Amino acid sequence: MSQNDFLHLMPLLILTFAALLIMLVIAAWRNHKLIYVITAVSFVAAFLSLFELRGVVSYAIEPLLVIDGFALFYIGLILATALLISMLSYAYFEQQKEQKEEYYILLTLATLGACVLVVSTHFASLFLGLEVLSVSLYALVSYLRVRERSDEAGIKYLILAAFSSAFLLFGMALVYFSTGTMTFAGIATAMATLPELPLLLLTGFGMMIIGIGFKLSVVPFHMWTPDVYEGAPAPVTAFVATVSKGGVLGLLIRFFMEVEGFRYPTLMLIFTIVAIASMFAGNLLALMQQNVKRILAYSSISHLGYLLVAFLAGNRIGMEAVTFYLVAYFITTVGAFGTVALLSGEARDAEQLEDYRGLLWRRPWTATVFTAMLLSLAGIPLTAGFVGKFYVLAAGVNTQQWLLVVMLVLNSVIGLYYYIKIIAVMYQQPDTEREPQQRQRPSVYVASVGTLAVLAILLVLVGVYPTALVQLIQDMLYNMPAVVAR
Amino acid sequence: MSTTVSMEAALLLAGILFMLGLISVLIRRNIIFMLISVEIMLNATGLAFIVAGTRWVQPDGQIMFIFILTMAAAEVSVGLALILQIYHQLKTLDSDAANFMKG
Amino acid sequence: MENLLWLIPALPFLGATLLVLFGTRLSKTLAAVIGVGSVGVSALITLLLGIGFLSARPAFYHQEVWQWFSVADFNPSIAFHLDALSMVFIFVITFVGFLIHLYATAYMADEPDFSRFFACMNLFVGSMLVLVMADNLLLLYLGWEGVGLCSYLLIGFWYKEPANGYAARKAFIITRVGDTAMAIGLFMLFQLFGTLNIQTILAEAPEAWAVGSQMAVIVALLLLGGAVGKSGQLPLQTWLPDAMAGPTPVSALIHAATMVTAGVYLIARMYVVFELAPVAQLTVAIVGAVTLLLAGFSALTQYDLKRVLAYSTISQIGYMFLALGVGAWSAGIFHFMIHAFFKALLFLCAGAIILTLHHEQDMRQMGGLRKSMPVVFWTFLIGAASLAALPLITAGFYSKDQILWYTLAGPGGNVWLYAAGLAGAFITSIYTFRMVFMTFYGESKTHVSHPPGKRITVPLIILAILSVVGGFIELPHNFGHVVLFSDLLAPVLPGITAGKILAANEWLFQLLAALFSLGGVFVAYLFYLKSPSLLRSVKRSGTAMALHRFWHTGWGFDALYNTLFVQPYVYLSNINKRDVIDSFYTGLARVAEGFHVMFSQTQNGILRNYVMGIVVGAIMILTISLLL
Amino acid sequence: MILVWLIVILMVGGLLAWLSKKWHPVLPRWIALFAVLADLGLALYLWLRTPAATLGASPWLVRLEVPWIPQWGVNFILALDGLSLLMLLLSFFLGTLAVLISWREIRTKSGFFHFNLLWVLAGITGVFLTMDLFLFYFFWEVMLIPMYFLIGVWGHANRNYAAYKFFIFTQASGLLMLLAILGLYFIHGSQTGIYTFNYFELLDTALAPVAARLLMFGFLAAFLVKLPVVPFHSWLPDAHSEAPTAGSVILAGLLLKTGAYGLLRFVLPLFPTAAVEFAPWAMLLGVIGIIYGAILAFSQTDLKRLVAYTSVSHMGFIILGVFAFNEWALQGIVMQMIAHGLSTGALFIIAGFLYERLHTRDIQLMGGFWSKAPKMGVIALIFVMASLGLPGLGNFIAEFLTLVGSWQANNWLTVFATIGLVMATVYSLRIMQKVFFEPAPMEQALPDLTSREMLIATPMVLMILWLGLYPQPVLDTARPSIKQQLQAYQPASLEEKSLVAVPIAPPAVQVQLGDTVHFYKTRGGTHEPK
Repeated sequence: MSQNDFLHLMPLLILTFAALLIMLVIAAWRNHKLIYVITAVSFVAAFLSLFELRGVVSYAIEPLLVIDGFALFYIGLILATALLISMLSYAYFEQQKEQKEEYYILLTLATLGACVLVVSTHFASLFLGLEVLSVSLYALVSYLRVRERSDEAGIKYLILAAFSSAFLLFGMALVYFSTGTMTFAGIATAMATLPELPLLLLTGFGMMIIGIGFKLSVVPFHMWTPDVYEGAPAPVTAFVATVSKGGVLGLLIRFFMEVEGFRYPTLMLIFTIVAIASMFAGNLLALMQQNVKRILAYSSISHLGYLLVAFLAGNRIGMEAVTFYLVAYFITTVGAFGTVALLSGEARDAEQLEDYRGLLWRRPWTATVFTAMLLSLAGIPLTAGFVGKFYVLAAGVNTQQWLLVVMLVLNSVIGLYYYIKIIAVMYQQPDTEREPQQRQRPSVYVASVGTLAVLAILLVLVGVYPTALVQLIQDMLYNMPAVVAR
Repeated sequence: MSTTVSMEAALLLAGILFMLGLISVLIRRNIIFMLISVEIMLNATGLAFIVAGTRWVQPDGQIMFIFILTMAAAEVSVGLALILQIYHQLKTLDSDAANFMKG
Repeated sequence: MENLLWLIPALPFLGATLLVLFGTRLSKTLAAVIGVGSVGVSALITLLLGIGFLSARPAFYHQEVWQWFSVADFNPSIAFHLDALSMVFIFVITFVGFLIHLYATAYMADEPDFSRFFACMNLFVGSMLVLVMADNLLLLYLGWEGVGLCSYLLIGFWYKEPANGYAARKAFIITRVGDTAMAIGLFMLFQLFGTLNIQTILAEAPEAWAVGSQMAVIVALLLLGGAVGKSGQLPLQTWLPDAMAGPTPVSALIHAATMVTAGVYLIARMYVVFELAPVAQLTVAIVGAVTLLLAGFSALTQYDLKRVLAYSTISQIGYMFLALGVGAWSAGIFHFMIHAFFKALLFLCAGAIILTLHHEQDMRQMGGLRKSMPVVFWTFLIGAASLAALPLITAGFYSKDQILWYTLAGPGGNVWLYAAGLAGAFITSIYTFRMVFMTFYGESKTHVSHPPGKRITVPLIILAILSVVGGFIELPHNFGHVVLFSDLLAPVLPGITAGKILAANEWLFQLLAALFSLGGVFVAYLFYLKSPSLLRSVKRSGTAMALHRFWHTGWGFDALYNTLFVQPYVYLSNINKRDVIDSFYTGLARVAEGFHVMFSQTQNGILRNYVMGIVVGAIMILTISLLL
Repeated sequence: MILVWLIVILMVGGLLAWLSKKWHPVLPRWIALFAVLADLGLALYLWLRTPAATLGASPWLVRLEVPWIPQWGVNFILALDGLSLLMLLLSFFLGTLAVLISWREIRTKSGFFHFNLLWVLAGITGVFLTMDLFLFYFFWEVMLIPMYFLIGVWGHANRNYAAYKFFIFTQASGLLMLLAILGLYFIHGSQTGIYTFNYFELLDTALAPVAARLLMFGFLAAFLVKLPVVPFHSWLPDAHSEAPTAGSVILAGLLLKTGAYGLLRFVLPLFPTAAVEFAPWAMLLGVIGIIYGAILAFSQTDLKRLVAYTSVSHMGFIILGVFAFNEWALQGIVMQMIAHGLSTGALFIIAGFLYERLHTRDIQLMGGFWSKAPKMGVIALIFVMASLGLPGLGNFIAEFLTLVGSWQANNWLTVFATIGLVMATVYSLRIMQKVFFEPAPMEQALPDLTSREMLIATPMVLMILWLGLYPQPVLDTARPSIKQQLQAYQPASLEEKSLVAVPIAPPAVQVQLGDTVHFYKTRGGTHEPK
């Protein structure tokens, strides 16, 4: 490996070293704040190192990885999210009795895995990234061992994830078997030569879709989502909902772009069905749900459905839409779970709808931020969610996928109901008077409230003046050869 | 003397293994057995990779197999740890018992 | 001179505004001064204008106050047009109005809502004046609706009594039905002529339409719809008897003298349209004839003094319609004027009686008032004579005779209409004198409080004089042949000539008419004074009683409309109170919830089911990818 | 720039009002009042500065155009013509009243209340001003959220249900409009290569008949629900009756008008041919609305609900008129928007006064208030009469013009619409009868209007009288923009447009347009005697 390679892999390397460093430090001296600072710094450093790589068109590290604009953008997104989540986690775990420090190792590693996913161009790297992500997630989900729900969530996630990745692997094996290569480019060329896809190859793709679908928690591979979301600690839930999905989605896009999967009606059909099913199942499941974390889980299912609508557009505007929507979705989701984390206590997370009754009256600012997040999820103007949904619709209309578009509209109407339900609860007159707010230590306070403030500002900023973001995304995507091609 | 096995047959074997694992995941209630069955499935995929590798006369298949083994090991370790916890709390290994979260 | 035009309606409006704004704070005297004064002054101005008009004899006075609005060459303005026809009307309105206002100051003296009463009365006078002076139909419509509003407010003046409120609503709604027809007529007129200016329409209509052209007929009938609504003619007459719920001066002014004759004015005003549509004009005549008979019979059976008068009003307006229907335009208007005098007089007398008998209206409780209140008796008698058209001495005779004559001899006339009119005259005198005898003769049954004061008697006397001498300005040409009135109207409304053959022996028919009315008086005398036993014997027979009941309820129109329109509407409205359409949307919500329940079954938290879920998905995907 | 101020003042005012609650509970009210008054002043200034005569040439008084999201061809365009100006005047007038009504009524969270109030107004202002479809949709949605809060937080007993309903109905329809907007955007883009949401450029998009129809229905969905037209009305009675008085006033007075405005501004000029095809059905819907609303209004016992159904009935006239395609009807509609805004607003205000005093909206429990509260009685009488279309009051001009116009287009429907006037009489008089005339079942104290309340009521009375007796200034202001909207319906321009369409549009379009010229002549505004 040349020095140049190291330079281009800087973000990933930083994360790796950070993980090791944290381990060593813990061995020497347990201190939550210190560990947290190290993590945060390393995330920031990794993020900054991206700026060194600005303007890289496409730097391949044969055969496993490639660094291009697309990769940079997604890594940046993932790192930023991870950073915010780590800040939330700090505030969240301050009040837990559990050993806090190892958490950050796992967080860093999981982030690393997600980053690897979006740069990988080879099944091996894909597999490694995915597993690094998953295995550390198992531990993260069940991190609060004393909570039995946490363990239950962990075991469910573990079994199901392993099960699905078995499918993914078998699919890869089949693809490999029938094409004789495991690099995306190779597969693409192999497929280009074929008039139509052989059965084995199709089966292979089908099985891979299962593995990917599980990570994206789309119907019918969604069933783990609510339980894991509910069981995991709020920040981890945020992580599962954002980073892991983001990484996998990035991979999916790259892969499809490389092999031009959009040419194959079979795959398109599968994804269409999956998308519609996800929208409906997600929204309808959330409709009467009383548990906020589960509501958000279900809503995330439907949001992945929306994302697939844009994804299915399969052209540049589609990819832009997906990316943009992903950003909006990240901001919103992290914000929402951040609020949950902020309100959570030592015993249990604030997940019951009742915990939010009259919140506006008790904690106006928190309630306002949460409202903004929910409205963004519902796709109401002045929030990022609106622009995202608009973008997705535009992509859909542009390629005249009327069925999908209409379904999307229908679903976002259904979705309204449960988002408003939460808001309505928050705005009801409180039965209890303003509870005495326990004064948090400033560092914790900054970590949690600061994060939420940043998210809220971003939310509105993107919602009102999306120009900058759109510009950035377009620039980044132009650097991706596959996209420029079409 | 050596008898050559056709690639398809070998792949079929892998497939059958995979199915076995799959089915036993479905029918088992004991979490440990479920874990083991998943491992079987993973190994089946490993086999499939090796078959594919030998078909194209490449080392990649075996490499993947090694990766899978490592990953499986990691998974099992985490898994067993979790199972211990569950057992502490539920005093049983019945996976169906672990359904606090539903709806 | 012309420039004063706007003052005539403006003053009453001003009065109304003042009374509304400061009503609660004004003393009764002051309120009375404003209320009566405003009408009085506009009466003076009317007089001034009238003198000028009669001396100079211009075609008309016209004054545009301001342009109301102007949209795409539709530009009606607030402008007044005063010609002979409207002159007659504003005379009646302002002078009779003034007298009634004066009377009301005494009649309503001990009402708490004194100022509200006069506010409404002024508002009414104003709107009525606008109605008759409007130079375009839209402005006329404004006055038209305005008087409707005032009539509503005044009928329901004693609002504490729900019945009054319902009577008021009934009046407003039923007249509104007519107005709707009229409004549609206006739309058509506008579409055809591109304007609603009355004179323009009258000028252009003959070019636009051949005689009897379908359009003309439709328009004429629609206008007639409006007219019957306001004037309480068939089939929209049912509101007028109930309208007696209002204070008596209101009945006198609005429901006898002025508002109810607005229909007559409208038809006379638009006579060109009706002449172009003979069918419609005949309809007018028939409506008039039928109405005057039906109302007459009903009047026979009423006991409430005011209801008798109400029915008689309906029937007298029937005469006017009859006249208009046969093209005896000026005769119709003449009868309107005379009728305004004597009917106002009768109502005011009735009011005086009711007041002195502590709001007793039932004639069976009256009697023998001849001695206790002589002034009222004599004036009432004059009014009654005029209503019953006793020959030679009364104005009513001349006006009604003229109508009867033209219904037979006029171009549009025929025997049937004449017969109806004659029968009507007979009935009229019967119920009129039935009223007189029951009220003033026989032994008194109710204690009489203080006799009425000056402010009550003076108007009575003036009106009494008018309802005698009023007739002498228009005498048939076989004796006297005074044609002041028809001359006055000649420039506005076409004259009418009787068929030559009949003209020779006109006196014969006059004699006939006289005999009929006198006969009526005699019958009334027979039944109600000479030998009441006769009446009782008649009443014993079942058929008579049934007929009596039938007539008493105004030929059962109320019941009919109730079952035909009111009940269904209320029913319809009540069954759908919760709005069926809404249930559709709530249904959708239910469906969604159903799905929610269904789906949430799958999330049962058991690991193996989740695995199964994945497997199912796998099978689905693989089948798709293998089959397609 | 002044246009931006109109919006900014409200938004900033809202934020200030919200924050100022901390310092003093009365501050929000004053801030809100000043903000709205400032806007009212600006709007009046704009109105008086440009005498109607000068509006002749181009209807646009002020225009502002700033790029916003250039990548999508989204511009921040604000433009003001007579129509918008009138709507703005109405908005700020009613807005001022809304603040005044809430002076005593709203006690909890007054800061947040006024924030919402002002932001609703801001959204509405934006809707009336913007000429960029993206921005239009943006504001269209922006006005909903605060409205939702107004209902949901300060409403009556059943407020949550009402708020949900309102929100979901409007959102659903709005999204359909968004689809239509996008469709138009891409069609125009593919034709001209210019991808833009600019209204003025989208105006000359040549659409194939089918596309035109679909897109029009997309727009109609939003506007018909907002108006509302039966059968999409069922959100309205709940929302109106549950909202606090100020909320009801703004709902009835302004939000419904945005629907009418949308019809005038977008549906008419964008889809002439499709609109002409759809006209008879639309008018039918209007008539059904008039009659259905009237019938339901009659049986209601909840005063606010009753008034709400009367709005349904009155809005029927608007759609009836819009699809008559002639100046009388459109002028009538503009008048209707304003007059109805005032009269219904006033009725809601009176309902509010009664509720403040009696804590009930059930007219069964009211009665005989004429003697107790004569002032209130007179004012109520005036507005009841206005709502039944008594000449001399604004609504009469509106309804008469509308009907005159629609008569040119369709006789029979107009007849039925006119019958609606009788029904209007029936329900209107029922209000007077139940509330003010016949004696109450139980005796309750009812103080007459206070000076503050008179301050609210008097201007409305004056306005409605003014509109009824001398509406010319309003009509003059609206005329140029109405002519603008109608241009597509002058046969000439139809042909000319089709010529423009020749190179880019499929031949079907020209034929279609050609047909509709005759189609239009036979059924449209020409008024030779039939």
